[in-house]
Amino acid sequence: MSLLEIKNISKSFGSNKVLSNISIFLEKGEIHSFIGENGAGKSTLMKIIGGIYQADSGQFLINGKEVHMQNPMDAFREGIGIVHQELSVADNMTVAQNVFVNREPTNALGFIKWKQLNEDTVTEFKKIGIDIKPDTLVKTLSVGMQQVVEIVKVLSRDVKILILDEPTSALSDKEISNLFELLLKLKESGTLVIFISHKLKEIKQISDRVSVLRDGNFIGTLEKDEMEESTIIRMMVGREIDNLYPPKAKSRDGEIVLETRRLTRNEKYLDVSLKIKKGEITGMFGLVGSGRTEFAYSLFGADGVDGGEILLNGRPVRLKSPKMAIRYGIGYLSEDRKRTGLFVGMDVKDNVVASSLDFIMAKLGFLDDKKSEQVTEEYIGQLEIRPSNCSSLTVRSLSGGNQQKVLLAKWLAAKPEVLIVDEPTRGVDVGAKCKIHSILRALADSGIAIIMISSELPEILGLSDQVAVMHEGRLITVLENDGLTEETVLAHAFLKGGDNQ
Amino acid sequence: MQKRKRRIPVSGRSITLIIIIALVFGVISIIKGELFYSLTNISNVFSNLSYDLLLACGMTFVLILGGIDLSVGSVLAFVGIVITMLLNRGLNVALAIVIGLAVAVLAGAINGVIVSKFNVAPFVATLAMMSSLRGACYVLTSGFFVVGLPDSYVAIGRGYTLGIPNKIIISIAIMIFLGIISTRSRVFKQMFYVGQNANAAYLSGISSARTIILGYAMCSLLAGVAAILMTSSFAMGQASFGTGFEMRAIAAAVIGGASMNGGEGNFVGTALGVILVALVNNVFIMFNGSPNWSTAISGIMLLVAVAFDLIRTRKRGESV
Amino acid sequence: MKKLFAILLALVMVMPMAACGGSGNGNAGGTSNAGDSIEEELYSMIVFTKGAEYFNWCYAGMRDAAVTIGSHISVELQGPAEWDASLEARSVEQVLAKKPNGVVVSCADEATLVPVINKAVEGGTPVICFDSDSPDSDRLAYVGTNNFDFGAVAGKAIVEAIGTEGEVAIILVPGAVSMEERAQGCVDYLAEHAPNIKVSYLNDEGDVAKAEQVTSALLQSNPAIKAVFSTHGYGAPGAAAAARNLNKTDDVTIIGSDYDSATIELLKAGDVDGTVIDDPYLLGYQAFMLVYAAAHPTEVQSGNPPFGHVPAIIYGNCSLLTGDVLEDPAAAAKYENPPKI
Amino acid sequence: MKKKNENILKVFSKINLHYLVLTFLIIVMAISMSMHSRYFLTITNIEVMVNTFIMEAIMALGMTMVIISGGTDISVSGVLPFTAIIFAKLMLQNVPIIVAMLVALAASGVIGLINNELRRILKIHPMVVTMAVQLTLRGLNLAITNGSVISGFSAGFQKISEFRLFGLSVPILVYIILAVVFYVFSKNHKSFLSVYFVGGNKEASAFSGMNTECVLRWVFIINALLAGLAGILSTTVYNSASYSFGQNAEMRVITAVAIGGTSLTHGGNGSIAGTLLGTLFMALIYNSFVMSGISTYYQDVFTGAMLIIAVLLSEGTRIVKEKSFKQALGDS
Repeated sequence: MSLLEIKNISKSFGSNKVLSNISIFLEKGEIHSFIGENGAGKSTLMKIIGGIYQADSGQFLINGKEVHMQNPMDAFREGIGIVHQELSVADNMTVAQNVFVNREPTNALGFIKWKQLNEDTVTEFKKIGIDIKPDTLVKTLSVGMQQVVEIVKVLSRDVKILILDEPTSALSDKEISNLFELLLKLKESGTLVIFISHKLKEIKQISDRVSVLRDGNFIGTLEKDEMEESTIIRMMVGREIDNLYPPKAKSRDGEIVLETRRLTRNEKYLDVSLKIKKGEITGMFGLVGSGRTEFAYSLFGADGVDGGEILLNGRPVRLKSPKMAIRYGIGYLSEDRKRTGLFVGMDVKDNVVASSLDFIMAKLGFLDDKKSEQVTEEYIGQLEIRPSNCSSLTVRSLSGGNQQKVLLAKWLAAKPEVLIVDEPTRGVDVGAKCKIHSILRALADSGIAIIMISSELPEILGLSDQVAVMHEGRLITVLENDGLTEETVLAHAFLKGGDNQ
Repeated sequence: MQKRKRRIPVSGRSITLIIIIALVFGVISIIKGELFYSLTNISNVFSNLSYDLLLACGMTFVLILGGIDLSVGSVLAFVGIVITMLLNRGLNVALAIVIGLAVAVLAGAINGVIVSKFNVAPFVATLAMMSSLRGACYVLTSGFFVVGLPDSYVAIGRGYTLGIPNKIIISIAIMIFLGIISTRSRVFKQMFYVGQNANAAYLSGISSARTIILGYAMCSLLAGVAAILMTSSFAMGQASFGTGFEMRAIAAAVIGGASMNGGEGNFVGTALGVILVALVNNVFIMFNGSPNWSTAISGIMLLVAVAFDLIRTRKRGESV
Repeated sequence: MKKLFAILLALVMVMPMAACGGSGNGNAGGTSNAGDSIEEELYSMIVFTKGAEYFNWCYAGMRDAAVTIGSHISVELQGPAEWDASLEARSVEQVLAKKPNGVVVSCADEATLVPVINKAVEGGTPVICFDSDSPDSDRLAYVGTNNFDFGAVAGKAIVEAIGTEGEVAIILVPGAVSMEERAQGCVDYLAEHAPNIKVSYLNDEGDVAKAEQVTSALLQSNPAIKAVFSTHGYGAPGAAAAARNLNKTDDVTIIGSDYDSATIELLKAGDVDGTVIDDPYLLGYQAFMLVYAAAHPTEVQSGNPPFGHVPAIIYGNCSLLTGDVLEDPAAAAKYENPPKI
Repeated sequence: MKKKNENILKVFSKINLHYLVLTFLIIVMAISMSMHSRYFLTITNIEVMVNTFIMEAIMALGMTMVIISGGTDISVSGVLPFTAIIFAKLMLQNVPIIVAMLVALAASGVIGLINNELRRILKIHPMVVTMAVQLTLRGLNLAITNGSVISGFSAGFQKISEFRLFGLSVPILVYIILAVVFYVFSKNHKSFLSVYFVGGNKEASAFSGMNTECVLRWVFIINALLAGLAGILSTTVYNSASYSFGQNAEMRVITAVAIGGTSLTHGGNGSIAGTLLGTLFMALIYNSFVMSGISTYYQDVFTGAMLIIAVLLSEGTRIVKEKSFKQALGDS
């Protein structure tokens, strides 16, 4: 008898059906992955299991007996813990308060026992080999650490069923490997771990079985031995995708567009000297906190510079604001599309033209509506943004992949010479991922210099012509990508990086 | 049909309002007959609205930016007093007006700077401006009316052009101006971006600070214009002018479809909101409602109006 | 950064404190020859809706009366800007903490200030009510206008203007006792002398623009309205504007209250047909004299110490001020140059 | 790691800095006032000073809670007179005082509930909702009293206003108790912690199995209850109840809270301790102006300036942070 049995679960929001008759058996002590394109219904399914949404029909059986979960509290009682895709920590509170939110150790009168609270927190973190000050304010932690807090928060309840919805998207490889060790431990102790990720590699590495969803339907479950990337992808997208990555740049002798000389931002990065060539994609690999995003911010004028200089086409430039950077032909596709990328409440057209308003001006500060209309339609076509008539739909109503495309369109519309893309495919399904990769390559071929920041090594290797490795605020090395292997890059990242400490 | 949607800035809300207003008009005309047909009456209703209209439109700017401006009432009073005092000292009318408007813009800009640069809650920032300026009014006048204004100035508010009260002409002119802005202007567009997501706006090369300051300045500027209309048509400046107007303005704008969370709002809606509120008050008086209740009415009005949002928000809630 | 803030703050704090040097205390300006030996005395006037022109006149009267006594007397005007009885009670309390030699107060409502007035009198600080009374309190005396008579004057004016037929609108702020009494007085007079006249009420929240809105709304919806009586100063200008918009200036008789400069201008322009006035200046003057007397008891034998044979309740009379009176510059002078405060 | 520690220090220093400067200012003011007026430091004046701001002080406690939870409540200035009137009317019906109080309080609690439900159902910013409720209530108060003041209670009732314990009047005693309770709870109690959570990240709190709506409901109810309490106390103090009570009280209250360093921009930031200071500061300002005899016309100007400066101060460290956009994002 399986620990968790999902029986014909269906769910629809208003008119559109997100889940139809999902039925899966999940066993005690296994790590079971779910994979599927964005909008395939993974997260919805998890939210239903977690008691945040209620299914329209169908039932859950835990150890064979049916359970009804009206709210997260019920789910917790059933021993179900869920780590959400979007951060759900309160950053105005301390780590300890977050970990034990709503179940703080209190005395009879509901007054909190701070000492115990903090001690418990420390021990919880010890379990995954991290020591942390329990009274640290969460807002002062890196995104990665915040994610860890989130995970610890769930783990600290003794959960029978642990759901992780893309827990690794913000984590550094080190944190990921810690997490995986932990998951294996939990598995040993008989916990059912449900794991959701877009990274096939991770899934193969960690899971015993993987179930694939497509457009709200259950496609099938694969055992460990039958997990072939190609198979999984076929099941996900319903078609073959041969050759995940587009070909490299034809030539590597484009002239240098952007150059930094000993660029320094105190406490962020130090002495970064880098040459960016026309027509090339420069992959920038580094862990979260390695200073890569901060470096990008400086290049984009969103953050200051304390030392060194930036040369654009040979001429030194002072970039005081993104506005200025855009004028100079620099674009930055930010890593967090919801918070710093898109205007989710406004329609696609408005989002596409957001950073190129200056280009679509008629006269006297008036906008040329027709033109912005054209521009939008053009990119909707070029990037295959779905639905294709979306130019006046709110971005909120699009799927994650399409939102990311809109974000990309925003920057294409700005006609940059240099385009910095930060985690361009985070939380994007395979189909969209390929599309974005080929677009980036196409852009490069059209003569744009692209800097791609990513913590997905395969992506870096697959796409970029030269790889810049950053570690703890230093540019360790820049490698020409001729058949680079993950090992070499990692070696640089850690071994060399290690020396600098 | 997308085209139409873009060309005319009429939201679904506006249509609801038009219907309601039409109904009210109809009912009154049936019950009371002729009244609302006579031109003088209509024009008169509108000329009485001009102050509220201007303030509410100004407020719309700020609400779109995701802010709020409690200081409009005080700005109105203060500008009015500055202008009238200058005129009283025999200053040239045009010059006095220019100075007055400059003061208004300055006040707004200060609000904007405090909000954008120093990241202070708009409520607090403008609350401070509100009490400071109101205090300043009394400091300047110690409560006395400022009178003895030149006829040329008084004519602005009292006079007629082609048989239409100047107040209306000016308000309509401004409304047209705002209409154009709201369809085409880049800066206005940028206000929506900032109101929606300030960080994303910044990273899209929109200087949020400048936009916000501009928005608040616009808001105060319109309050300044209202001050001119008011002081000139009453031929006096007074420290208590515009008390409590800010709430009326916010109410009208919200009724018109502006959202307190920013990124939403349009002038057509706001104008309709103003008209609706005034209309209800008129009806109330028309049927000799007890004056004791008239305050309560506006409150209930606002509640009923925001209740319209229920449907819209429900819609939105689904597309998570 | 932080230092800067601290310094900034300190400055802002200290400046006005430094400026305190009795700037507000309308020190009774006279030459100081009288007051070297005599100790300073402070008398406070406390009002609601501080800043209303009417009370400025009262204060002017008090101040000038103080001058006649000598330069050792200083007076001050205190009170909330809001029409809030509880706030006024608070400012009375605060003033008492300064141990003034006497207090004159116009009460926002007759009940709320009773405790604090009684407390003051117990504590030996004489209290005189003016303009708006608090009869149940231990206040020593009251100087004011009978608001019913005040209203009656308006009623009389209206009947003279429109005869005994037609409808009348009365502008007031509900809850303002003095206004409601004035309205009542007017209604009573009409009921007696012109029973056919129908009366309706308007609430203008004490705001000119609002007054314009409500009046014009009424004038439109009800053409039978022949006259408008505003029970407070701001109503008349609003009503006048409304009439002007509707070109009804000549058909509608507008009677205002008090003689603030705006109303005076409208009187001269003929937009307002008359305004009922009492004499706030005199009220203030008498109130001060009474409170001073109370603070300096005399040997005069009377049934009414310490006021000698001055009655403890004085009603000033009220009259109708019309445009033609103002044509005489001598008469106009007083109204056209309000006292500076 | 080093960077983190610095940030933590920053945050702590921010809190301390704000309170320190505030205390410093209060002292500066007190000293300069006592030098200016010999009556300033008298027992009477201090009692008066407290009395004159006591109602706002009581409401400020609740308002702090509301603002921390990420909302605002404009309606208090309507609730105060509303409750006072109900209470007074009941007293005139010779209803036993306890019953009258409970009924009146219940009424105010209901208003709080209404506020919250409207906010929840209409999904409208609490400010607009409470603004509407305030207008409605003020109108209602006018209508049910016809604008006339309610008074003439039994002699026994008047005793309440004369009651003293250790020379402290009833409102002050009530306030002291409330202040202590709020302070302790805000520091150490689960319930208040959840208010901070909801203000900080509503969704997260919900995911953590917290019933956020329930929390908010109680926040609004408690706030309304305090306003109601203030109304009842006003009635006892002034022996009367009038629709005119509590005009613009919400502005004075919010000002006090904001000066106390509770942020209206970012829910979940602020503290009762700050509000206590802010309240004291405001009381001091109001008193100082009457004491010093400066025309109270300057008072509004001054309060406005102080408000801005205080808030700038509490946001001060943020301004520094603003320079680095990364952290600016963290704040928003």
